[in-house]
Amino acid sequence: MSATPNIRVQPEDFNQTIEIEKLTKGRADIGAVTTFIGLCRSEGESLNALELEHYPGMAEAEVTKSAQEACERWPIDGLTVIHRYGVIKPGEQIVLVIATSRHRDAAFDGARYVMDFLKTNAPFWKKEHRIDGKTGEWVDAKESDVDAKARWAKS
Amino acid sequence: MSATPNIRVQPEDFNQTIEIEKLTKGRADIGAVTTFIGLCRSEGESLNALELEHYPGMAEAEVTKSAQEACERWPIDGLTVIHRYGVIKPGEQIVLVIATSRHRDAAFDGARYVMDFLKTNAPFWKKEHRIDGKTGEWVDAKESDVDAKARWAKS
Amino acid sequence: MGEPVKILYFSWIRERIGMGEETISLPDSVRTVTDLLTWMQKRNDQFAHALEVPDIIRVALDQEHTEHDDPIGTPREIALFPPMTGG
Amino acid sequence: MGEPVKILYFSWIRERIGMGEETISLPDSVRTVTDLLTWMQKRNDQFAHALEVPDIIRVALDQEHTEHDDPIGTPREIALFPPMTGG
Repeated sequence: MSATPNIRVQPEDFNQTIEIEKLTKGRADIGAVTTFIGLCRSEGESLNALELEHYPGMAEAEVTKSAQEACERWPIDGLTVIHRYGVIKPGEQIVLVIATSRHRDAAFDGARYVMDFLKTNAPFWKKEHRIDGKTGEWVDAKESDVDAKARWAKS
Repeated sequence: MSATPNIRVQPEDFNQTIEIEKLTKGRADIGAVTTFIGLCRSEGESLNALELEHYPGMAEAEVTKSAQEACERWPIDGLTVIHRYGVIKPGEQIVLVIATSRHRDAAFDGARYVMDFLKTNAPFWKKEHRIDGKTGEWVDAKESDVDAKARWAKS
Repeated sequence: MGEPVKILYFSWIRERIGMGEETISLPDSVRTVTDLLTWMQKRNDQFAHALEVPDIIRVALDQEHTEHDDPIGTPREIALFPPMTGG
Repeated sequence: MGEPVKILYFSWIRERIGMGEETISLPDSVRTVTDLLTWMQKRNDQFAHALEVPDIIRVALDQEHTEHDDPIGTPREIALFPPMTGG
């Protein structure tokens, strides 16, 4: 394995600049940093907030598993994943993935792999709180996320 | 076209947090932000700096072309590309690509497409300045970068 | 009946059942994940409603994902939840 | 001879030729990019050295990439440079 991933599941917001610095500061062997940030979207202005529920323990374990798989599959020098839970407003950050490597292919592949597996394997669920005060719906899982995971099947 | 790309070719460093904010602030329809940062790597401690030469005018035009192609190909809401020139030390930033979208696939594909085409099509050249004071070599182009571009060929 | 095991419910399964956690003993007839879901459905109307489409229910045994034909074994913790929507 | 045209050289081509820019008229015999490189090579030893492997030399006409069998046309600006290494 090329790196030990840093995994955090927390209610607090995060700062991608600080997290990138932790992976790159004081070393000059990293040529590529790919960062993914998932934000809470409003759905046609009707969303007041998302409430993210998670399965403590298993959420960390599943994110760690996909991060370790990425580190085994590509020459990744550093990998950080932070996923929030609790109430998150439109425009706020939900998830952060940073992958660093000597070369850009590993950094891109690693970050995207973690996002694709996190979406379908990590036990988080989103519930909508609507502006009109109505009890919102639980967000449906997307077939496209299952398809996205399938693209990493080794032939 | 889904967005008008912001392209800058400049000697100054950049701040990815500020650039991300420009694309996301005040709007809650963006669900995904993919950022790529290319850093100057030391090569076994022998590199003092990279000197980046560029073809003014054509450098901006080629980066703009690949960014516009990405915006035509995927539903991208915002795309920023900043490429530095001049003397850059190991650990310092060379290039920034940010792609925002409602969904993560477009953000990942858009950022990676721009990087792949920028590598082989944008007129920049790197020269090594070595720590031992020797006039460095010009960095060789990589066959793998040509291969990387080929993966975007439409079938 | 086996040893008591902690069962966790999440998301709309938790809401429909009306609790997030319980500790129960499973009958010996529950040998697979499918057996578990079939047995659970019959416990009361809330469970029947929560598990009315068993194909989409995900079951974790000791925090590991399972397929429905997997054996239950002797886990310390079982979790039932709908498809995940994180990220 | 055609109209004077600005020629730009970059990276190690510029270094080997010893200048970054000149304005010259091209002979009428230069009809394609390959013709241009062949003619340039013969100008002096510096050009011969800079363009000794013509296959890898990239030529831009008015800031647009070309293939070697493309016609030269009547550009205002021609640039010669090695494969790019940005990013």
